[in-house]
Order: sequence, then structure tokens, then C-alpha cells
Amino acid sequence: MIKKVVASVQEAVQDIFDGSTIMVGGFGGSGLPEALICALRDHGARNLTIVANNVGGVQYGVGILIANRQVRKVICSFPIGRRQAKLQDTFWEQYRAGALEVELVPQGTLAERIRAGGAGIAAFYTPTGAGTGAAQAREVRSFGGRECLLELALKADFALVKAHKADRMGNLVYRKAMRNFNIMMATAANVTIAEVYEVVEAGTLGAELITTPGIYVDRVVEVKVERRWQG
Amino acid sequence: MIKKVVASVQEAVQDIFDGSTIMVGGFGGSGLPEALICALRDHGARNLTIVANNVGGVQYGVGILIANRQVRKVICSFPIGRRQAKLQDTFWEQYRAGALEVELVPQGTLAERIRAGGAGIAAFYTPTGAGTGAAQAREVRSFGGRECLLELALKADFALVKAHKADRMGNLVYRKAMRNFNIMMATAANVTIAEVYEVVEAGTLGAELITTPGIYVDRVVEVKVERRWQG
Amino acid sequence: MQATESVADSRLTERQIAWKVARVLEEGWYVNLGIGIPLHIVNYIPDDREVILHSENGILGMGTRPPVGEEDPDLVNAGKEPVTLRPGGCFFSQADSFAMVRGGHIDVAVMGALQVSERGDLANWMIPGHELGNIGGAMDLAAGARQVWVAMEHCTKDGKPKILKHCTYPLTAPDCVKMIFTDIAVIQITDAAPLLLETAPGWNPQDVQKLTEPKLLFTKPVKVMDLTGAPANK
Amino acid sequence: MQATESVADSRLTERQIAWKVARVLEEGWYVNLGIGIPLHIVNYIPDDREVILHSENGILGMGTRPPVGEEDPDLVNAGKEPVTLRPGGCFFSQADSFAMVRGGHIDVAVMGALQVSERGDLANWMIPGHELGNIGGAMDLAAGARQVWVAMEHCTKDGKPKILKHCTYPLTAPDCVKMIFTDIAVIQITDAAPLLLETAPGWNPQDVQKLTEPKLLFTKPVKVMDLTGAPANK
Repeated sequence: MIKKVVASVQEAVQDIFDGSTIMVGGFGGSGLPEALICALRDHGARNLTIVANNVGGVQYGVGILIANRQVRKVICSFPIGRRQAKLQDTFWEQYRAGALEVELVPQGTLAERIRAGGAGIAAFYTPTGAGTGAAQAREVRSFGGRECLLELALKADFALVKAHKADRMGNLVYRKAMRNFNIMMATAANVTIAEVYEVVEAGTLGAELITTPGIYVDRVVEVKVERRWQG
Repeated sequence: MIKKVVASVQEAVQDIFDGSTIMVGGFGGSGLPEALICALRDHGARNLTIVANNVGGVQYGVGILIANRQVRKVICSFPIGRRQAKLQDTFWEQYRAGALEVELVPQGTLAERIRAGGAGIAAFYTPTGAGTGAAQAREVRSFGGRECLLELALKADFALVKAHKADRMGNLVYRKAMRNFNIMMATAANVTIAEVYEVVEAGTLGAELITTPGIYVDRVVEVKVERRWQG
Repeated sequence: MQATESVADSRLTERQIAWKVARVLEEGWYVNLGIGIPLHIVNYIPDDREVILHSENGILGMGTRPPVGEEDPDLVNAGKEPVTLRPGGCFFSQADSFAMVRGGHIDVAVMGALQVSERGDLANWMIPGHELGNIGGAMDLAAGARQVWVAMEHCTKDGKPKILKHCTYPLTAPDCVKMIFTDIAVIQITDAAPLLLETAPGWNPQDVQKLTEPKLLFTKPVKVMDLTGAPANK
Repeated sequence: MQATESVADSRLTERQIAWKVARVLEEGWYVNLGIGIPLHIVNYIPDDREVILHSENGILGMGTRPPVGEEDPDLVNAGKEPVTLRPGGCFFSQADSFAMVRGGHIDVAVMGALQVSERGDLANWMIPGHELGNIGGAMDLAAGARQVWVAMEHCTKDGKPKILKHCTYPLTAPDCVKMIFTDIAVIQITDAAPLLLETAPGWNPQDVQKLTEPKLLFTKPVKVMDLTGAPANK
């Protein structure tokens, strides 16, 4: 019997190695695999390349790992908001010292590059960024009279994703706007680890509601937390 | 108030013009917009380019339009099965006379080209077809040591799709394996026309079950038919 | 309401600019609202007009902020603020969300701007001298939406024009802006030049021109904004 | 069970070939079954082994054909035949389905073949001289699955080898086939040459070699298939 549920977040992240590329789902705090990120901080793997939409703060999101100096490079669309005052010092210190590299990618291009990684599409042409500075580092080509940039697929060693519910086969369902980057990231990593609020019986998630089929998920860990708005 | 529901299949297809490119959803009889196809036959538009996975037979699917000599070109992965004996004569007669062109596309490439059309991706590189005769008509390029072919987005003037239920805003939900080509085709046409079994109140389809958001749908027509297996 | 003199402090507030944009969004349009002034627009769409709001994190049919205590951490907008879902709304992934954007399915994207050029070039993601900008979804929206509208203050904090002959900041996308709503004017980008459609009450075209680098076209008399029903100044 | 002589009529039936493949699919694998012999495989997977079947029209967790009268027109397999869904199964679009395939998420695709070359080239979509072939999902599956297995008759109807030094029919994909299951043998494609792993009862390696164009490797004694529990010959 297929059983992808593991007992703890510690067990779930134990084989993450120094130098890994790790995709981290979520948009702000929505769909963010908070417990897995904290487990990764405690685990201590270093020299990581993180793919995530935004960095977050010193107390949530990828910012936790940056503050803990585990990150060598971030590939993101929104590196650091002005509100993240507590993270600013650590972030800029590492950035200016060259210890933290930042690759800025437009959000839709980031989402599509990750989808391409999971879908076996090696590269694609998008109009996003044409006629801007972004075009300087890209191959530019016209299709139907419209300039497009060539963008390459993104893949990862691990993906940390967050969903609402899972079953033992790794099927995931999301609640409201949790899907964001989680759906694509789950497809684009060698090992996909899902943090969920609840594990339920196989066959009870609803065949038409499963938006991450278990084929993409290697490990599931249940993290019971109270969900409330934290302002 | 947004109201995309129209009264009849005749009204739904009335502005389809000679020479249109039309995507037709379905895989075999599953998710096939049968009533819209029949309405298009009765409407009589000619010189059509049809994008569909398979041609079907003389009594169902795109084959109805071929038998009626309305089709100039078919873009598909599976043009004509051996079982479609009744369609064979008409099909081959037109094909050999040069009146019916067939563009053969691998099924996954077809699906992805249609998705790209809807998603504003001008073109993409896929490993499918590399090292085969399909590569002769394509640009070949290596990514990470793997040969890929460049494939262009597909778009259409009209898409005829089939779903289970819809609301007045054009949101669609599918039942079981009906989704097949319908989901992508709905995104890739200037005008998307959906045939559904039932129109329900907005807000009752389930926000997490809507797989074709109304943004992609221009017209909805309810066709009450009994669904049973026809062998 | 004809403007007769320049009244320097009679500028629209951010909420009034948002209100102004909300009045001209049409029934049935699919609209993306960017961070900043545009996010206020949701509050001013008339109840009897169905405008469907898109949020790039995967929402169609976004509604207003919920009452305190009813916020849902799994239901936030592009600014990561809590929102609601309207009947007929739905959820999808960020890839599907930007497929919508890039594929030309969004009727209007309303965005903030640092600079707009006379031909509609948009710069809104980075100030030179800053080490890193935040691109977010701006480049995709500017390149993908059918129309890009800008909602912004007419001038920088130190009073310099933000509507320029050429943008000096890094571009978000070239040649994309169609309409500009500011605290003193409504301007349409046309092939010939920016066209001044409306001025704020108390502003005449010459005053707007002084705060705008490229030459503005206008037809006399330029309409003065009717702010009846707009949110109060404070 | 040691084969001692050539018995020309002791070939496996199509269902026996399918049964043979089904025995070696492993728990937890995601498997796509092509049209023809492979579609029978679903019937022979042991009940206590969870092998998850993918159907390219958008199904994971496909089960066997339902009883007569319970067929559902909205639930068919790649051959457009009615099937069922197993607990934990789900549905998706054809684009998502081939994203799974192309992205290397399918452990094994089992396909029919017209020809297989000694290096694993696959030809299964067109017979030269026919005006049009039906590609279907074959090219995507052959290029995208982690492993491609072939289930086919060893020879053409007129007795000619289908395992060749070089394919003469149009290729579906080069260098993709790893295992070949036929009515008389199980053969693994290796870097050196095709390796004969098993023969059908009544067949010895030399008999199989006679019906196979490239030189076969084998280690003596070659295993004879154990057909205990296989479906009956008729």
C-alpha cells in the first residue's frame, strides 16, 4: 500500500543537502509551508538556492533561512518589502558582501518557468520583459511581429509546499488562494514535500478537487495549527 | 448583470464565418460538444480549419462536418480510426483531391500548443518528436544536452467546448474525464462557446471546482440530453 | 464647476483617484488591481455593476476587505491583505493566473507608476540607485493586459513631473499605458501625444501642463471632474 | 519447464503478454497503458499491489472496465473504452496530463510497436504506404516516460521480425525502449545489444534468435517464463 505520510517535519526534511535548490511555495503567508521552513532552519542545511515568489520576513517565510545565513541565492519576483524592517540588516549585509545572490524574475515568468520545469518544456518565449532591461540577458525573438524573450525551465532538488488536505497517496487539495505557487512547484522538484493541515482517507478528497495529484508528491506531513489572520 | 447564457445552439453558433478556425473539445465522445457540432453543420459555414484531437465518425464529432464537406483543414493527433468505416470514403476522397488538408500533431504537443495560445506563450521547446520525421519541419535545439523541437502556439476564432455545468458568468465545471481538451481550448479562442448539461445559479458551482473560469467563456448554452454509454 | 483658478491644494486624495477609476470600469470587464492606489478601487465599484476583479495570486471575483475578525489567511490579494470572494468567483494557481494575464484575457490592469512616457512606456518597479527592485507581477501585467491604466500622484514628492517625454527609470514595459488617472487630471495616451481629458476641480489645463513634461493635447473646454459621490477629502 | 524443442503454436496470447507485464509492475509506480495489448494489463495487476494507471485523456487511478450497464460516457480510457476510477484517483486536462508525461513523472509507459531497433528506437505510429498515421500520444509518451516498455507480437502477421537492427518505419522516438514483452520472449535493450531474459515455454533461445534480426545476448540457461496463474490460452 502506498504510504507517503511521514511522522514529522524533521523526518520530512532530513535528506535536504547543502547546496540544494529548494522551491518554497506560498504568496505572503497564504499557502506558505511554515513548519517545513522552520524544520529546515533547525536542520541547518547551508548554501541553498531558494526559489520563492517573495522572501518574507525574519519571522516568516524564506526570510527565516536568510536571517539564519543558510541561503546563497534567491530566485524571486519580490525580494524584500519595505515592511520587513527586521530582515533588512541581515539581508543587505549578506547581499552587499556577495554572500547572497538575488535573481529577479517577473512573477508570471517565474510561475511559468516552474511549470515548464515540471512539464518537460525546456524553454518558452514570452512577451514579458521585452523592450525592458530584462531583455539584455535574454535571447529576443519576434513571433507574429511581437518581441518575446526566451526563458528557461526551472527545476529543483526539493519543493516545500503547503496544502489544505492530503491523503496517503500524496493527493493534495487546497483551500481558497493557497494554490498560488504550490501547484507548479510540486511538479518541478525531484522530491516534493507537502505540509498539510489534515491527512484524510484515500478516496475522500474528491476526484475533481484534487489539484496536485499524488504523482507529484513524495512526502506528506500533517501539521495541526490554528489558522487565523495575523495582521 | 453578466449573462452569458444564450437560448439555443443555433444562436450560439450564428456568427461563425466561412474560413474560421474552430477548436472542438472532447476525446472520443467524452466532453464532445455534440449539439454545437450539429448546429454548426446546420449553420453551414464552410472552408473551416478544425483543431481537434480526433476526427470521430460520420455520426459524431468533427467527422460530421467533414462528411458535410465544411472542412478545409484538420489539425489533430488521430485523424481517422479504422472503426470509422462510414466516414472513410468521404474522408479519403476529399483528402486525395486536396480538398481536405491534415496537419498531424502529437497529442501532448497539440494540447500544449493550445495551452500556449491561451496563455500568451508564443512558442516552446519540447522533446516530443526529436529524432523523428517530425523534426524535419521544425527548428531543433538542444537544452541540457537534449534535443527539442520548437512548437508554435495555436489560437482559434471559435472554440466549441462541453462541460457539465455552467453559471450565467460562464464559469464551467466538468465531470470526470470531460476536461480533456476543453479546458485549454476554452482559453485559446476569440469566442468560446460552451455546451453544458445544466445552467445553475452563480455562486453554486464551488469556487474550488471551477476549472474553466468565466473569463474564458463568451456564450453558454444548456443542452439537456440523457447521458448514457453508446458502445 | 468650471475651473477658474489654480488651487494648489485641491488635489484628489488617493481614495478619490481610486473612486474616479472605479466609475469608468465597465460591466463585465475583468480587471487586475495593482498594489497602492489601485487596491482601493475595489471599494468604489458601484454595487449594480459587475466588474470581476483578478488577483495575480490566483483569484477571480475578488471582493472587498472582510470585517475585522473575519479575515482568512488563505484569502489575500496581491498586496497580501485579506479580501473576500464574490459569488461566481474562483481560485487557480499562479501559473494559470498569469496565463490569464499574458494571454490577453484581462481587460484592464490598473497599476501605480513611478514614470509614464508620452508614448505610454511604463516605469514602476525600480528607482535607480536602489540596489534591488521588486518586480512582482508588474512586467507580466504591463505586457499582457489588453489595456494598462495608471493611477498615481501626478508629481513626485518633490513636485517633479512623473509624466515625461522619456522614462529615465528602468521600464516595466514599453508602449503599454492607455489611460492615466492622477490627483489633478485624466490623460489618455494617443498616437499623437497625451490627451488631457479632465482636470480636477480648481485646476486648468495650463496648470496641469506645467506639471507635465510632454506637450498635452486638449480640446477646449476641458471637462472638469465631477466628484459628486466621491469619498471625502479626509 | 525447460524448453526442449520449438513448439510453433505455444505462443502467449495477447492477454498472456499483458498478464506477464502486469506481474512486473511495481507497487507505487505510475504507469501509462497504450492502445492494444497494453490496455489489457489493467485486468492482471494483483489486487494487493497499488500500481497507479495514467490515461492521457486526463485520469490518474484508472481501474478496470465497469460491468455492463454501469459504463459512464464521461469516463473512458485512451482507447475510448469505458473504465472506472479507483479510490484516490483524479481528473485533469490533456495539457496537465501530458505535462505529467513530458515532465518525466510517468515511471513506465507500455506501448504496442510495429518495429523496435536493437538500440531501442520505437516505430509504432505509421506504416509506410499508408497515407496518414495516427500519432495520438505515442510520441509524447515515448519521449517523456522514464521507461518505455513494448508489449507486442514478436513477428508481423507474415512472420517477419519486428525487432530489427534498424527501424524502417517512421520513428515514434529514438533510443527509448528498455523492455520488450512478446508472445515468445522477454528482451531487455542494453547498451551492448538486446538481452534475452526469458523465453516462452516451448521456445529455446535459438528459436527466438531466428525470429529476431539483431544478435541477441543471453546467459545460459535462459529463464523460461512461469505462466502459473496466467489467463487461459483462449
